[in-house]
Amino acid sequence: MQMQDPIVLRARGIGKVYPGTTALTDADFDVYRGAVNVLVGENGAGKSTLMKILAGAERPSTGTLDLDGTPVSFSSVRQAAEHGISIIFQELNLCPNLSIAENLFIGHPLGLHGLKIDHAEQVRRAGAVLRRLGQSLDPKMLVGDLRIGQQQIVEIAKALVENARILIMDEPTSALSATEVDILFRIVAELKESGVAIIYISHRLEELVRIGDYITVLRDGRIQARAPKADISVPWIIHQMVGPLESALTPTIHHGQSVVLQAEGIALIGPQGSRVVNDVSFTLRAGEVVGFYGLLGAGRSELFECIMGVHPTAKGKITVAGKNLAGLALPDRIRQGVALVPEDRQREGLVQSMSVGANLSLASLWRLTRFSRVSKVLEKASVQRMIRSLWIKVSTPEVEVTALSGGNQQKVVIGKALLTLPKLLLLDEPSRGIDVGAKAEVFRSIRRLADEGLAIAFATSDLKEVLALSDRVLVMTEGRIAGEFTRETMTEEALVAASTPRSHAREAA
Amino acid sequence: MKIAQLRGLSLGGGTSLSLPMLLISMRTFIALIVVVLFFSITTPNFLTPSTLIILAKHVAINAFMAIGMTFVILTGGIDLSVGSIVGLAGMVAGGLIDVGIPINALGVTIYPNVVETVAMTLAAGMVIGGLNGVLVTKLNVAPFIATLGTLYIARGAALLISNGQTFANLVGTPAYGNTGFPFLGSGTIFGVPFSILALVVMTAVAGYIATQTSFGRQVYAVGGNENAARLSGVRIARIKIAVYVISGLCAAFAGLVVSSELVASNPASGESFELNAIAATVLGGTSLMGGRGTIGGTVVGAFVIGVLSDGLVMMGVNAFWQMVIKGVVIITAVVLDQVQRKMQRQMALQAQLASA
Amino acid sequence: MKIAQLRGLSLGGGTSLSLPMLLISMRTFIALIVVVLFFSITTPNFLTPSTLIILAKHVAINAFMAIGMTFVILTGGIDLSVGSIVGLAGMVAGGLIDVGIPINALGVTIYPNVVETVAMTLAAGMVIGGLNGVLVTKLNVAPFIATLGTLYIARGAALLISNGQTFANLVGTPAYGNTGFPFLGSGTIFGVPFSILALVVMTAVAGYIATQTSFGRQVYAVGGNENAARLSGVRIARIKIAVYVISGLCAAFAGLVVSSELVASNPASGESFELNAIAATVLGGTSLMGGRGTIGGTVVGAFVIGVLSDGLVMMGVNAFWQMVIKGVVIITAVVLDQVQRKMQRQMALQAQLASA
Amino acid sequence: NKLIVVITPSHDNPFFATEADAATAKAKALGYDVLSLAHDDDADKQNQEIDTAIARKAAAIILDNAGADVSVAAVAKAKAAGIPSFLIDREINKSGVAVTQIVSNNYQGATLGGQKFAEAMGESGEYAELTGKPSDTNAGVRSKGYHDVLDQFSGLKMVAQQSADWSQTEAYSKMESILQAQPNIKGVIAGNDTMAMGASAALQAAGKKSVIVVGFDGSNDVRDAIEQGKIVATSLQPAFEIAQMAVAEADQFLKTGSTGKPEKQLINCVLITKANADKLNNFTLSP
Ligand SMILES: Nc1ncnc2c1ncn2[C@@H]1O[C@H](COP(=O)(O)OP(=O)(O)OP(=O)(O)O)[C@@H](O)[C@H]1O
Ligand SMILES: Nc1ncnc2c1ncn2[C@@H]1O[C@H](COP(=O)(O)OP(=O)(O)OP(=O)(O)O)[C@@H](O)[C@H]1O
Ligand SMILES: [Mg+2]
Ligand SMILES: [Mg+2]
Repeated sequence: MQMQDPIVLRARGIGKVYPGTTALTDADFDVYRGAVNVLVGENGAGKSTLMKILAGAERPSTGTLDLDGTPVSFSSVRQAAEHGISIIFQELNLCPNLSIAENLFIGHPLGLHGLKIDHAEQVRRAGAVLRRLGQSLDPKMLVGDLRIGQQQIVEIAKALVENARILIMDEPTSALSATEVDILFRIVAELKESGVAIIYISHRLEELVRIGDYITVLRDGRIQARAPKADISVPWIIHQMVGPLESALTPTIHHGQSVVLQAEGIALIGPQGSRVVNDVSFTLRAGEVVGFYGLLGAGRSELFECIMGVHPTAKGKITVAGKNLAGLALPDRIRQGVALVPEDRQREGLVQSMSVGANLSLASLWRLTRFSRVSKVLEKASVQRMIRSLWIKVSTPEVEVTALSGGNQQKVVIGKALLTLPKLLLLDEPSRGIDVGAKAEVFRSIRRLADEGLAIAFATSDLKEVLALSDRVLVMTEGRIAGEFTRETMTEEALVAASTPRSHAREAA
Repeated sequence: MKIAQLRGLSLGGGTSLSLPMLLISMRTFIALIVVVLFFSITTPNFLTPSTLIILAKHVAINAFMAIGMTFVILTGGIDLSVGSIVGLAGMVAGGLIDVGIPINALGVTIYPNVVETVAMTLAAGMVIGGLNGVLVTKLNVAPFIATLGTLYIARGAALLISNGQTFANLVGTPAYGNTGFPFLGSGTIFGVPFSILALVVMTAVAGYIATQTSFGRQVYAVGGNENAARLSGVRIARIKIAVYVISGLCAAFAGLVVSSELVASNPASGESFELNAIAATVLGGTSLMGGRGTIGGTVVGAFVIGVLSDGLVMMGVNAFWQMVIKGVVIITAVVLDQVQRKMQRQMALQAQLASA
Repeated sequence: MKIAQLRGLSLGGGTSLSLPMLLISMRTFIALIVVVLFFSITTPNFLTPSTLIILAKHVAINAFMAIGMTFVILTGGIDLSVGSIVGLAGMVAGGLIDVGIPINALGVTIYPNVVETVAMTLAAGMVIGGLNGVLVTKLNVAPFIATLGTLYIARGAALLISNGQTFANLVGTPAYGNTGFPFLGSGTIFGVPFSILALVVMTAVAGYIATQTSFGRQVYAVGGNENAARLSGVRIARIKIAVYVISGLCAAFAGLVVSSELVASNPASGESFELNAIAATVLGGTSLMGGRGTIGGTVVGAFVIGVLSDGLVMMGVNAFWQMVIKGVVIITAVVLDQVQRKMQRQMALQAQLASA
Repeated sequence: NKLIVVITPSHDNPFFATEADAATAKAKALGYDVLSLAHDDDADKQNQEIDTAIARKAAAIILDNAGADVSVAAVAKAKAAGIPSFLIDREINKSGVAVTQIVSNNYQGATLGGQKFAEAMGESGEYAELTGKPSDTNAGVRSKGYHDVLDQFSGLKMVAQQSADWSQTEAYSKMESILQAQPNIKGVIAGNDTMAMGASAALQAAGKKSVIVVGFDGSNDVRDAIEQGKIVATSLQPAFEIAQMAVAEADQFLKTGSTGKPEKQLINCVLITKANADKLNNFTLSP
């Protein structure tokens, strides 16, 4: 028997231009059989673009693909799938109106030549793969009723049922809890054993060194470095990605400044009737950065939304800078100095058809308007200032916001919130899909804003992040505040213990 | 039996049996029953078998179009051309029967028999539908605009076929072997009018396609999230072209039945039928955003509209008021749908809260 | 001068000056010039000042509605009721002039003067628009359905006002102080017909609102991503109600001009005008998905439709062919737009690739 | 060559198509260029077409108008632009604006149809009426003509009256519904021939072949139905003759400055029954 080529897929000289941006230039990429091929790089480095090309979702402007020694070119995801390549996209791609089972099999339904779908078999197999992912979800549930983290799991399940030879995972863990990540890594290991080539992208560098076999670093659309995992370390990766890094953040601790937010007894009934937010009370002081840690579905997003005024049915008393927000709608709360950076930037953060500048100024038009006319002068000045202070990578503010990379889009959403000149800034997973460099910038901005007297609350599922940045941590579980920790008391173990849900029965007892 | 069938068909929405969905489609059904009861009391002879048969025949024509329309709307599209296709189909069929296909080179005229005529007419409808589909998918024209264009084109074509004239007396000529066309509109099988049977069969087939076939589920997927469907390997263009072809086919069938009933075909027939078809679809619970709706619901919606307009005519209500009432009912039905959905959700929440 | 103005106004898209946007709106403009040239050559007397003035007057009526429609479509909605509002507005104005407001209790009749009549009529249009807006926002009815309902309601109301009769001879009575209504349709200011001036003013005002005001910006935001707009503090309901009110106002204004031109008002007037208004808006580059489009583009689109239909009428093209041609042009214009956009993008990419 | 503009309602109704064809043929025979337009009963569109006639500097306009009141201003505008209008088929509610108004006497035609209907009904029994588009003047005039005759017979009882908008399809389905509410009707009187055809088709389908149907216009389709015994009578409006008369008078007017005829010329309708149906073709009754 002939020796098998360890490289299953070769990409050579791949280039991709989008209007105004060159996403990839002359990139060579090798995918090894039965290994985890890690791709890493800053926001906008071109990782997703390269993956979309491998998976047939985009066509390269230049370059060739070579699968098992034969040249291939894909004009659709379907074609790539027929060659055994499947992909978990960075942005979720599910049909909310269909059940989990139907989503898993929509491209290739089970049954007699499509004339009669075998619903029962689809449900059975979907259940099996969900269990394999450690989820007890009913496969008949509508995907639209799932939380974003659960949807990400469905997305993973969808790729798994295809039994691909090459499986691309573009930031599959951005919305997953630590336990779920562990399960995923176990599955990755199993797939690797069975000879599947895995391409893995993540901004969580610990993850990469934990499971990666070969590391490729992309920088500005070019391949910056390649190495087997054995030869490298996290600092090496960071160095290759962004060059030398400044020293990490050291939070200054603030005490005893004026109270900005006073929340008492906030409660919200979710669409499924459960108490998503359950009698939450806390205060935030000016200059303070408070982390909200918790597992998926702990209710942090909803808590922030209640403060912002998204849910008119929410109960409880909210006071911001001495002013009771009762009865104030969302736009009024913005004027009272509350700002929210939502979790899902595509769905809630950006107006895709508008420019970067128009997106940035959208929430502060009331400040920039003179005699009901938007003042071009004021607007331009504000927008430019924000682009500079957040280091948003964009040639001019007139560029459509969709032309930016994920991380830069996220910065636009943050910038939009900051332009409203908030007293209280609520950041829901602000680092979701942001690279190390950008993350550091965002965190530095957060600290600086806090020093300027803002009260900042941020939700995250990342332990390192919450420990690094918070003056104080509130842990949420099942809609309640399950623990409060100061810099002295916050440790990884304590936070994890507090965030573990207690069973319903014990709670009632 | 019919209720059971409608329930069975209305379970499409992507899930199997789910209580709220069931209640929602039952609610349109309840509205229908209320309207029927109202006319039964106020209008003499309303609740007689013969009236109900006539009613069902009237509903059938709108329902044919609405069923095709449902597929289109499920993908998130819209088909404004169905009314014009009704007119065009009538003219194609009428022309084939009255004038035949003259072969000038040979100096002869071919008269297709009725089955061939029907097939050719349906094919014409499918061609217009295919044109819509290609415009929407390959040339990337918004469905509203693409089908607005074909609305004009098909209507113009219908008028040009006969230069605006009516084809009258479509009974065919025994010598040419093309008799029998009036059967579609006024024939009966075991005492049941053909068009009602056709409605039952079409509802069943369309319901099966929507819920049981992979094509049907992909229609829902395209409407639910087109991008996701594409990236899951659904061939979007193929699905979309197919739904417009189905819609064209259904509209052509409606056109055949209309011409056959009148035993004549007029190029202006079917004007503004598209609005009724869309109204029936939406009353039946199909979302114009795509992805949600059922064939059973659409048929119930068509019945609501049909009962209303026939009942008002039988009551002798003035045409102007009929128009106002129709507008009010369309809106009210949809508003009620929204309000009750909300109430239902809130009641469920209350119950859960009380038990907690 | 007009070109410059249109360019200036077409920069809406939420951004300031961007080259591709400019080219796209210029392209519709170029299409317009081609059509004008074609008719200038083929049709006697086409390119004379008097013909062009008449043309502009015809275009104005559609453009009034299309401008209002643009705001609605920019938010991702649609307004099917504008044609009926045209009819209703005419009947309101006609009734006020011919019949007045009878106060039965006092046995007297109040005859508002023309300015008051115009104001009341515009208010009536805004009320229907407001109803649309409330249905869409507060009661959560899909715009297509809400405005389909008001299409029937407003038309029924127009017919009921006079029981289907026409209000004739709307010149008013000097003794009642309500003369002067014909000015809107046939008056001139410095030799320019009033309706053309009104078009220029309305285009400028609407363009200003769309591009320069915070309201306009919010309209684009709502259409681009309603969720994101809401979280950014945009009051969605308020914006949406406002756009339907604007649309109702514009349609009522169109209705006034139509009645004034005819010096009579017929309850059937304006039937299917909504399709022309939508066609003009889309030809002008506004996306039916919302968030993209310009007022200048819409006016150019209205001119394309107007030049086409007037030109074909002047050439004496058969009415049936006119219909086909209209359909083909609507589709072709949008297809060309798509194709050229694609080509442009590809050319730009090629250039980029070459330079890299 | 001088240009004559012929404007009629939509040619999808054979009546108006005949009118337009007759006028066009006559004008061409007299050496004019012809522009034939249709206004689809839309007053605004008619107004724009008259603008077009003005822009094309027409010598004369032959017009079957879109409404007695809504057309006045448009005709006056043509006159102000120096273009004489010759109205056919329907009149307008103002004299002195058009040069001539050669109209078929709708009222007289309706009384003829009404009389024949009463006679066929044996002067007693229940009947239904299908009226035209409610906003159309002629719908009212014809209905009035019918009722001025029928209401004199105490035995005749109208049990249903519905508008079918001049449409065959609507007449069919409305007829079916009316038959359900009123199964005893003995006759249907319709405001035009297309509606009569639709009603007749519904009656045939319901097996009510003995129900009396009367129409209005005198189309070839109804002629055939009369010969087959499905329809009893219709009132012929001599569209062909009227259109050609108008063109001849226009020619006369353009050459001599006067038509030598009064402005209003009423042309009487002729009742078509089985007796004379064979002589009817394209709205012309051969002697
Ligand atoms: N559809 C598009 N149109 C225009 N430009 C695009 C498009 N998609 C990506 N780009 C550009 O291509 C570059 C690479 O983007 P890509 O999404 O591949 O980055 P990434 O490495 O995945 O970043 P992230 O970590 O933020 O997801 C970016 O500069 C981005 O602006
Ligand atoms: N659209 C929805 N439909 C039904 N239930 C929902 C929905 N969104 C959230 N929930 C419920 O609300 C609860 C809190 O979810 P949420 O997403 O706010 O948690 P979180 O702590 O913000 O987690 P994440 O880390 O994902 O942001 C969960 O129990 C979830 O079931
Ligand atoms: Mg990416
Ligand atoms: Mg969350």
